[in-house]
Amino acid sequence: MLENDRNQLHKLVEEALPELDMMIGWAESCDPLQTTPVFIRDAKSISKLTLGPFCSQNLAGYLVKPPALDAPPKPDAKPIGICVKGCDSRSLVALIQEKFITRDRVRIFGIPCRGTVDFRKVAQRVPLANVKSATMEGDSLVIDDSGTPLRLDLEEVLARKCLGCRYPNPVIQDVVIGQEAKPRSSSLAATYRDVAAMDAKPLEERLAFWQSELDRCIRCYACRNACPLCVCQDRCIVETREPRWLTQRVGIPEKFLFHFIHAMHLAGRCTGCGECERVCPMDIPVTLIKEKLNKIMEEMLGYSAGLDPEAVPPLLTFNPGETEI
Amino acid sequence: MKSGVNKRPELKRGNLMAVKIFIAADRLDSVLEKLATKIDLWIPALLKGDKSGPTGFVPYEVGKAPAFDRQTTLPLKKVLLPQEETLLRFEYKKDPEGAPKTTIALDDHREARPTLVFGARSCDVRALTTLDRVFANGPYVDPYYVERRKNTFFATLVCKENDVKCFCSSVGGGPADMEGSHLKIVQVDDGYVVEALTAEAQSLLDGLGDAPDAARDAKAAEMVKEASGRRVGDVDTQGCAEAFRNRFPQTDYWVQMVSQCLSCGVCTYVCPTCYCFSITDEVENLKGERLRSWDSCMFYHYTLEASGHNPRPTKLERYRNRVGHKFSYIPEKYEGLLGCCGCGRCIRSCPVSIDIRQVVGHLKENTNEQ
Amino acid sequence: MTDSSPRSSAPADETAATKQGIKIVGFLCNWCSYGGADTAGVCRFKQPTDLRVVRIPCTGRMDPLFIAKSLIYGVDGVLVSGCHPRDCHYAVGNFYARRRMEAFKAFLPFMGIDTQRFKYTWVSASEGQQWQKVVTEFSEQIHRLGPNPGVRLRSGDNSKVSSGLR
Amino acid sequence: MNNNPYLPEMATVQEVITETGNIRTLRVTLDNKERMGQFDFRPGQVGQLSVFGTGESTFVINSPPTRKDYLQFSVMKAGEVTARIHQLNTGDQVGIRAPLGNGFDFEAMKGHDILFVGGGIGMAPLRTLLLYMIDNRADYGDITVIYGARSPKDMCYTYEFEEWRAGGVNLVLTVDAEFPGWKERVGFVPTVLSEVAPSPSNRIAITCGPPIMIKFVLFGLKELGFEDPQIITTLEKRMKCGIGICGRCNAGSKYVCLDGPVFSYDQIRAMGGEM
Repeated sequence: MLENDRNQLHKLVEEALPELDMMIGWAESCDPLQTTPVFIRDAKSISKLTLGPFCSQNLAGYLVKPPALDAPPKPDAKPIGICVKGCDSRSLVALIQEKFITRDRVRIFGIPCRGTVDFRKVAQRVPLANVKSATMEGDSLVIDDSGTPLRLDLEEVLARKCLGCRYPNPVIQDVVIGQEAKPRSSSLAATYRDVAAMDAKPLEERLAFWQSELDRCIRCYACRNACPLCVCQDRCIVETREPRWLTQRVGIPEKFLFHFIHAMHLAGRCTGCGECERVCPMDIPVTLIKEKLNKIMEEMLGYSAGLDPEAVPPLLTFNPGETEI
Repeated sequence: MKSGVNKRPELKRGNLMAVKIFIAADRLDSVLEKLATKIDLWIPALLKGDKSGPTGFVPYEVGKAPAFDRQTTLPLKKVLLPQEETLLRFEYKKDPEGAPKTTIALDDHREARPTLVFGARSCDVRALTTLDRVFANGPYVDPYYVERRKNTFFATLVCKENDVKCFCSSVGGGPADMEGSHLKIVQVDDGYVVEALTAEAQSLLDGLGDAPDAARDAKAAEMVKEASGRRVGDVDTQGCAEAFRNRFPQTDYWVQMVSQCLSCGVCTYVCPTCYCFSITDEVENLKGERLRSWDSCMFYHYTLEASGHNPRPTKLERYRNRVGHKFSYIPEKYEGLLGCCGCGRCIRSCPVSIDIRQVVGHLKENTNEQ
Repeated sequence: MTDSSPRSSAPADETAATKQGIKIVGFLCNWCSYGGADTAGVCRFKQPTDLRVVRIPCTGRMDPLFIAKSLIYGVDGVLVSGCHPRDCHYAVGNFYARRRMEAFKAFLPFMGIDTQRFKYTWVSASEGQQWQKVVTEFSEQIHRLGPNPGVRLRSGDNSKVSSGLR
Repeated sequence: MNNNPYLPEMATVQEVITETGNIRTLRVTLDNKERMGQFDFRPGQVGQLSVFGTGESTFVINSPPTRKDYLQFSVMKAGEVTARIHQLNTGDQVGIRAPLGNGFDFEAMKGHDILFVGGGIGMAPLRTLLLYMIDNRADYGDITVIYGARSPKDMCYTYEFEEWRAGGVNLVLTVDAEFPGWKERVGFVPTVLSEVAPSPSNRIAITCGPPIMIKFVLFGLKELGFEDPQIITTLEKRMKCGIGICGRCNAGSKYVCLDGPVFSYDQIRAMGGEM
């Protein structure tokens, strides 16, 4: 099935490429469990494009963080083709909402998603050093660790964000590749299960949890840079010298404040794509922080980010009538 | 390429009898506990919960289990170059005469305690040859680093298994490379054979155990032999300094190589040879500290000048500089020594799977092929 | 000043509180609450002394991160006060603020910070009495909670806390 | 210097001169009198000026080594540290790490004609060498200085111009546009350079100023027939340690703090493009 989808993608991209400035997709990397983003400008590179559960990166960010030299697009520039999974498409909608990109600038190749693999969960089953190759066979992930293939149920090694996924199918797209995927969740309760579990703990335990998790943060800012909606980029206040919000100290308060800044700046904008958590080299559940804010937005203001290109993010607007929010 | 490697300051390698001990796996904890009474002890350990979590070097505490099974997520450079370090303390003092004038008192005292890192990897220790060049062998000597360096000893594991991202042999090292190490640790079936490589290290082993029996000794020797013969990685780094200079102006090459880059600092923070730092003042009321902290050449603000001008404004220049620093600038300055130890951490931790081996490997290729 | 002041009825607490050195930061809108606090002062209403006032042009300027930073670094309480809804000098600033602060208030405890250390309220320039009430009550609340430990790590061991995540 | 190259020596501000709206000149002396007496440096070498609590920044010592009553630094307000330096008064203490960097090769310049081309604050690094040459006037041939600023109000060291002229310097001054009472030239520095047209034969040109000016001055000098090794400039980069360790001020394998800030144009060409 995956093979068919890949062929379909190659065919569609081949047809579209002459009308595109470039095509952004995924290609295989030196890591069998992770792809690498690829930027295709000529037909002979189309075969590099791949699909499947290892395509974890959210490519939408590259539309506002240029893939190389900072060149503002010319007014007559051709559209950019981009592959998006369900969650990635919501980031794209949010970027359109905030006018970072116009709808006609992108040709969206929608990929219904059955979930992406979290290599850390694979690592719990087999040392990553031993993983020679990984392939999908039906619902199983088959890992070749030097001769004795190991079968893992895909569900067991999915990224945390996928477990409560309500939108596996792109919410905005020009073409769709393959069969529609079934949502894993249809309720707030299922989507925000981890948040609820955290909320159920006593305050002191929550503090202790975040102290111990954030203590590992090395402030490499991968979470920020991988976030498609962290659009301030080089002007981010966690690094500016004036104003100076953060010191260079490695203490817990700095780390807390950094993650507060990241989370608050995404409040009502975060689409829960999970990139921040995926890229964290220290395995900090960074997305969980944003999930809580997303839950607040849904419950308090009835808003889920990245669904309606016309909507205004809730903290960028107001309603005089709401007295008891 | 190896011409300058033996010139590291102050680390003598006297003539010594081969002092070896055997530590049974179940005695490791008590041996570490004993070692910790002699010297400040650091071990590689899990930083989070289960066995697959991120790892790093931490000060030993009783009961803390070392994680010897794989390379640590974070390198050991922080033992010698902490992420945050006080260079000096200052205090504004009011003039006792009552004048509005204040005077400033400076204090740069520091202490380097004897330290042992037990369970380093050869790539990690090899990385220090780069740091030594920069901090100890330049026109200016960095006293903070050098004092710590002289007092730090390394017990290095002979690497049993490498993964697909390791390439230590390509940059002059190898799985059994003991350059710069004081003790050699070989993991055998039921424990560890530890051998002193320097005179100072011998005394550390006193009273920690008996010599290994012949079978274990032979097994250890066999493992070392196997590791020494293993060639890890196949990147051709010959002539990379010149190849880089030729590639430098070819924007297309760099666009192709770094398009995916997110410009985050992961690769630099997990890199054992990345040493670039920032200096900032932190002040509270009348007292403060001048701090040195890790910085990253991948950040926009790293080179941003007060005027607003930035000589490396995009990720292209920044990534190119990182590659150049390791494979061209350092070799040019320091007798051909590469500024990369081949540990593969930057590849392993990169969120978008950028592979520095590819970037370096393609430096020499004909431009037309790109 | 007079015996009717709520705090003078509990002198023992006051001594303890002074020893604790409680610090409360108040972010007050220039057009109303700042004036309200002034009115309270002019009228000589007795007020607790732990409040440090930061004047802001409008609660619309109130970045929730000001509150976050204060509480993270160990300020004991943060009080934000602005114009009543529909009375904003800039027409709508406090409508924006209300949403942001409500969301922030709901978020704080998730990170392990006691939401009782933060309060926002509306006090106009003429409501000196109301200001006295608000600030006294909030101060009492903070004194009951005691000093804010901030977020500094107390134990060095990180491996003991389980994430509970799947 | 002491054995810790990061530890500044304490110094005291003796005088503050307001040069222009955003440039101030500080004259400082080291608190250790003996050290001050022995202090030696080459023109063009730099110092790291510390305001404790704000940070350090690099400035050229623009007084010449032939006049050592004080060390002079001219500071344009641009960022955090420079803003704080502008608040300093006579009697305030600062930290200094100096001398650092390479300086001008004034020995090699002996017997040559000299051309200085400076713009705005860019006159500061030229001043140290200019005064050194005036103090050793016999060692050098013709000395021509072309100094330009946006307006007469943006010109530094105006109070010294007479002394420079008296020292045998052909001083050509220019401002970008007409200004009431201005009697010298009007026009951009590169234009004035081609008007003055000093002969390149046996002459060394030293230029410093805003990047856009340098770009066109280089162009003008090449027009006049100057060869790359005859053209010398000083580079500027963001610096921290000042001693070639912290890694940020490199252009290619050269560190501006350690191998510079003075480079000849052929050296700069060899360093690649990251300027």
